[in-house]
Amino acid sequence: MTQQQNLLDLKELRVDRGGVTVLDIPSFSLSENEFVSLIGPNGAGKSTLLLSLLGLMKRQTGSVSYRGRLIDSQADWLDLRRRTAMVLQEPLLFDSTVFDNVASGLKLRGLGRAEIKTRVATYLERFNLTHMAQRSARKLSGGEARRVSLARAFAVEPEVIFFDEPFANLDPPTRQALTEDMDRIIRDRGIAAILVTHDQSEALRMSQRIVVMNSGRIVQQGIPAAVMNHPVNEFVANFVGMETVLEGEVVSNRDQQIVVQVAGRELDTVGDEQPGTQVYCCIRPENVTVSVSHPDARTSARNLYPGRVAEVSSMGPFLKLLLDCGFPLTAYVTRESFANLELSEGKEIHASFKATSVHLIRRRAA
Amino acid sequence: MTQQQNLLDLKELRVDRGGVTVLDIPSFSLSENEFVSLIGPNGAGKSTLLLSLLGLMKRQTGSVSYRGRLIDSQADWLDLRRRTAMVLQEPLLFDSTVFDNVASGLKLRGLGRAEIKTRVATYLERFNLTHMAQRSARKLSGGEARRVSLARAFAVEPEVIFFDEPFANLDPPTRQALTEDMDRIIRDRGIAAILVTHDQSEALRMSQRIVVMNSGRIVQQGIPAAVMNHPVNEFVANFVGMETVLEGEVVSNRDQQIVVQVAGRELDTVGDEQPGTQVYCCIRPENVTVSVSHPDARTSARNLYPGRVAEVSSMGPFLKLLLDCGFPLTAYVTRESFANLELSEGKEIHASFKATSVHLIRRRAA
Amino acid sequence: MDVILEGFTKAAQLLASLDREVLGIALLSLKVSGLATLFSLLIGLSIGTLVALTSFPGKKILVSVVNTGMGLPPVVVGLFVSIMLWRNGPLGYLELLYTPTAIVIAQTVIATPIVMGVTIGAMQNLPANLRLQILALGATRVQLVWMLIKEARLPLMAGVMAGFGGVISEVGASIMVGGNVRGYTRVLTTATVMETGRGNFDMAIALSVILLLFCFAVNYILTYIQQRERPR
Amino acid sequence: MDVILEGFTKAAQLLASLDREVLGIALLSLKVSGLATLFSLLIGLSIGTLVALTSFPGKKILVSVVNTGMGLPPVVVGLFVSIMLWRNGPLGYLELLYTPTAIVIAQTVIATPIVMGVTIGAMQNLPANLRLQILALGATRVQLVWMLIKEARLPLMAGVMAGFGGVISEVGASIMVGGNVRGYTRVLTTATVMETGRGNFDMAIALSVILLLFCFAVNYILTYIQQRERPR
Amino acid sequence: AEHKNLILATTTSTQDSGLLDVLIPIFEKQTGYFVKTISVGSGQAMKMGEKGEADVLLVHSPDAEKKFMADGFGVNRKLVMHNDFILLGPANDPAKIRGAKTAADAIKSIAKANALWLSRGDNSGTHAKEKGLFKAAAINPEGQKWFQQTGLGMGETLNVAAEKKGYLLADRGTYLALNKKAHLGLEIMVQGEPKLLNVYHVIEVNPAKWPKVNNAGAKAFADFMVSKKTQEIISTFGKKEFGSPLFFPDAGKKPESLGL
Ligand SMILES: Nc1ncnc2c1ncn2[C@@H]1O[C@H](COP(=O)(O)OP(=O)(O)OP(=O)(O)O)[C@@H](O)[C@H]1O
Ligand SMILES: Nc1ncnc2c1ncn2[C@@H]1O[C@H](COP(=O)(O)OP(=O)(O)OP(=O)(O)O)[C@@H](O)[C@H]1O
Ligand SMILES: [Mg+2]
Ligand SMILES: [Mg+2]
Repeated sequence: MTQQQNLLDLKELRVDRGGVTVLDIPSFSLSENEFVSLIGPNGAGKSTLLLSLLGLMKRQTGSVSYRGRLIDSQADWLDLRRRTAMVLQEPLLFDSTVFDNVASGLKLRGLGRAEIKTRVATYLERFNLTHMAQRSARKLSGGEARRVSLARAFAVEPEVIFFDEPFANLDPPTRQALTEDMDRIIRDRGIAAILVTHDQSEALRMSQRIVVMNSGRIVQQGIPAAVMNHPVNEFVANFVGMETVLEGEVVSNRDQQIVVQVAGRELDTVGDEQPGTQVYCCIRPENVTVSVSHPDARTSARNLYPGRVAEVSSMGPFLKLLLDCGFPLTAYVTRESFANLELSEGKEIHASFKATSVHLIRRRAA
Repeated sequence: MTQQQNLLDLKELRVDRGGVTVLDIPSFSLSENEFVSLIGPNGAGKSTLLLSLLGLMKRQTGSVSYRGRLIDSQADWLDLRRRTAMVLQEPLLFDSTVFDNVASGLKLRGLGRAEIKTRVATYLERFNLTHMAQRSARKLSGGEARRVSLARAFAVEPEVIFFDEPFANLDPPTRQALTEDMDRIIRDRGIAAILVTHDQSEALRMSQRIVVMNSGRIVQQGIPAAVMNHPVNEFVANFVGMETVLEGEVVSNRDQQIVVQVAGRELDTVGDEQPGTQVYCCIRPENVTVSVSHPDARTSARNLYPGRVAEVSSMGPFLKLLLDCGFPLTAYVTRESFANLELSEGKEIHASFKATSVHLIRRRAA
Repeated sequence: MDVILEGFTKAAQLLASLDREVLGIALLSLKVSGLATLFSLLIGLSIGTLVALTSFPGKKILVSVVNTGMGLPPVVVGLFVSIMLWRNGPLGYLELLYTPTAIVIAQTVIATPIVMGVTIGAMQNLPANLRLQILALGATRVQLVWMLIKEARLPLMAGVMAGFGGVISEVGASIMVGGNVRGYTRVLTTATVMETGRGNFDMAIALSVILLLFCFAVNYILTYIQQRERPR
Repeated sequence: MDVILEGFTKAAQLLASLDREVLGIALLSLKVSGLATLFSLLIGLSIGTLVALTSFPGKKILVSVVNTGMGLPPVVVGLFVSIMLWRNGPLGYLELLYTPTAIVIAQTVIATPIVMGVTIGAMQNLPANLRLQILALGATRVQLVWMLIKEARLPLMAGVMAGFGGVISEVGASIMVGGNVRGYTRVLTTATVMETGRGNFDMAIALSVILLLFCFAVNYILTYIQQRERPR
Repeated sequence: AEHKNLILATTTSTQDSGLLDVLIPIFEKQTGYFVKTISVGSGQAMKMGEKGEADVLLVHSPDAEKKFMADGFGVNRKLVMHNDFILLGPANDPAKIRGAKTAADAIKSIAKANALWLSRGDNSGTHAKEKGLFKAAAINPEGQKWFQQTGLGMGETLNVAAEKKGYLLADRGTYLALNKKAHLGLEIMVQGEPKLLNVYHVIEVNPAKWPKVNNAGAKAFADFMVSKKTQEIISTFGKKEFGSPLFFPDAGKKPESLGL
């Protein structure tokens, strides 16, 4: 990645608060069209980082460039903020109607009345808020307020969008519908985005890159597969959990029976993805069955790969096996099974998992 | 359940707001020691219900009794509020230090300085806030604020506790640790609780009863297994997802290899639970493998039950089988598998799933 | 007590008969105090918001000074402004003393710290991140101030009314810099004082009833406008 | 301009020499206005909070009336209170006219609407659910009011200062009900007016400088206490 | 206590001159009364007397006083002292009245020249006197452009006149006091005419009308004011500061003897 490709560049950021350095980030950048997820424990500095990117935090040092141009005046910041949108951690609605709230960013940009009206209508509709347009924003339920704050951000149709835990307080169906809808908008418009989230499946589902923060620093970043499968240290390993994430490409789709090519092998799964789609295949370790001989019985476990045990480690009440089947695969087995099957490092095995155990996540070419 | 057993009784509640009935609940009650989860879409009236139970909402009709005594004066409400604690949906901290915030409930109850000090210290410790005791509550990160609001509620050591989405904004490890810690406190002290949550696994994990709300009404309530396995209507079915939840009792635990007795059969799983513990066994349909003959190969799928297909229905890209193995079990299979295995309603099959696929949830006798 | 009753009767009479002189006095009061409030709003709201939002050394002292300014005795303001405007004073060449303009100046000086002090308090009480949210929405500085003012409109309304109430009811400065010249700089309060001095208590009460009615009307209109903007 | 300079010099002299009479006048001002502010606080904060928290028909009108009360001209208040306290008035038997108590009463009447109006505004601007959270924590009505006041302390402080500033600097009511009796009811403002009438502008300025110093000191102490309670 | 408090309603001029600051402590010491001096306009002072809200009056508005007595509100009106009014004007004297024989003549010239006249218009003793002078000059100034009413006290009206360069009637004491500090730029145009005398009377409020009135105290104060010692103090008051006394004691004299 050369400098020119970057949409947003942050350099040498340091933020001190109450005598403590709460953020220390030598460099961070966001590319055109990129979707980045920011994860990390409470107090890691995620919100502070987002705010810093729009110059909303007093900082000790640090510079931001947008499309290669250094932001160095109030006017530049204003320009940047007008091309972007941010959903803060609390909804922070204005004390007026839902309509006015969604319109606020547009009004600030001096749009005409008629245009504001149609735009707001569009986004109210999209966030299922039309019926409460004239309600006071102070009288909404938690989830409704959240939706208004999202609609307010999208209504300005930004080039980049920053979300700070936008889906907290949303019920699962709404959350599902909204993430899909937003994902579509973001892809369609070619919006770049940074999402702060505590939900890893959300991070995986939506992002091309995951950034893990801790104590004000970036401890690891990379494509989801890299972060999930190869945590750089104990902290990240414990924090991200241990799903296997495989990169692949859909090669066929017959009646939603999908075949994905992963490292030269084929994986059976189900889904809507069309051939040619780049995807992640996620497989939970507890769903991988290990057999020492080729299982003869016809089972519904459609994926069966010969391989060998690469590594064994203890994981609470059971054991964690790192399998090498041409691609890495993690499996949990009980100690009893481990003994019965006479497993050990280097042992040849067959790993199987059901097609329905594979979660597909679309990904864009990085 | 006779009237006397109920800790809290709500009758004929109706709440109107802005000319709309937002809550209409003929009756609702909470028993001694009971943990109830309240789930439902945004705007269902969950927060309003919680607030109504403490007389914090203007209502059209409705009465509350505590331990069989009707609350009918300001003094009664005050007394009730002093025996209970509530964590509202927003943290709503006071503009002073973290210490003062956690102490606030105790100060309101007129406790002595020394006692306040030790109690607050205990709960700061418990919620991992000790190091920020003297920080201004206005300067906390989202998750930190959330923890302070929880500590503030627990510090009063209530008889009943109401939580409104208390874990939003918490990172997964903290969330995990806190739920476990809180669960312990609640069990140890015999506290009754109502939890509003959008996280079903949380609801399952913690509660003895699940109440599903929609549009201001209670649409279903019952033990988690009943709600999860037998949704009363389309709405609940779509809302709760479809995990199989089985009631059982741990009969042995050897080195964390657990055997649970479910409807006369034995299930192998892993965990810490001691024999005699009442548990739920949760099995995701995608983790159940269906075979038409007895699988001969030695696999790590330790649970194998003969049974038959009771019902087949379509479920997006795959098919949903309701199996009867002496206990109900749901499985997803691809259409291809379904054809290959020549499955049909009534067909004899073997259902298998791994010991690590069974999630155990402790439950108290109802 | 009879005096009070007489006063009300008189007020009703004056209002009913649309007494030209009283009407002129009342309108002048409204105009002068309205203008002064407007100027104090422009100064007080903008500077107050700025002070509330920025942090700088000496802020605490500045806030104390502003709050102290709320206690500026009108007489003192009148005295200072007089001295400035005296023919031989630094601004004497403007020939403003004993004109309505002079009253507006003095009243602006009185009302500004009130509006500013209340503004600072109200702004500091808004959620800290609200400012960031507004900026993130792409607000310019001016728009930021405007939106924050809208958010804090309830306490600010009270502040504006305190300012307006303070100046329309004050008498010390109006007398000193205005001179209570009949038909020119006589406002409701100076007329009230004069009538009191003449021993015409009923007339004094009548004038103050009219003053209060004015205040109430202004207030009610402001409240109404504000409530209309805001959904129930 | 010289006059102003002379005034400051005189003020310094008076303060330095601890002039007994001036000291007495200043202390009386402080005592009277302090008491009046205290009473207005008790009334204004509690009733204001109550009005802000409850909803009832006519609330909008009541709020307008309170806000109008901010524009109560001190002269008018003085007149009304005088009429009440007149020997032959309804409260004449109390024999309070021309006593410091009478000034306290009149000033309380002046300051109460200011404190109440600002309180209503500040309370209505707090997050709506904060009240519920406090009640849920087991607060009695009184504790609720107290906690809300603590939360809204920044705008309330400004309101209190506006009230205190309003009464310590007002002159119309103090003269009418106090009578400016030397050594008994003469306060800083009435003394200032008197000295102005006597043409002793330097003395008048000196007195007002002292008045402002007082205001500033009171204010600074309040700000300091408030800031100390509150962590940075 | 009921009988120890004495309410004295008086005009601002006596208070502002500082005379009462000298006399009252002496009276209080002598009699043990606590005097509450309420200095207001003559109109208000008289009104307070009418309503029984004052015990004793010290005022200078002879015509109004006569009516007050005639209506039975007061008893024992006693002449105390006088000073005088002067007709002031700007140094350039646009109406050319300097040296006019009588105030009435001067007023005629002012009216003819349409030169600005400032009137207190506050029903004070000074205002009453001014009205008398206009009447004598047979001029009705009401509504005239050159005639402006301030409705203010003497000091303030002097200030206004100085700024606006107008003519006005003022009492000598206030003029001297103000001119010393502020250099008003106003000069004495007409003075010394008997008509311009400013006469102060002390009046006890009629206890028959208002039983709550402290008549004993009022009597004592009236007696004190006309006592020899007090009259002596009056005759010397202000000599040191202004070079001439501000008031001339008249106790026991007949009003006619002053040429009224
Ligand atoms: N004035 C201050 N003094 C000390 N620490 C501060 C101050 N202000 C903020 N902090 C700390 O800065 C850290 C970073 O806060 P930030 O809000 O960025 O965290 P976050 O990663 O968004 O956490 P969360 O997931 O809880 O929202 C927090 O630990 C916070 O307590
Ligand atoms: N003044 C009002 N006018 C109309 N509807 C109102 C008013 N106040 C509240 N409501 C509605 O009452 C419903 C119940 O709100 P409540 O906060 O109890 O929902 P909830 O179940 O807690 O939702 P969430 O999961 O989003 O927190 C919401 O739809 C809300 O919009
Ligand atoms: Mg955060
Ligand atoms: Mg809610």
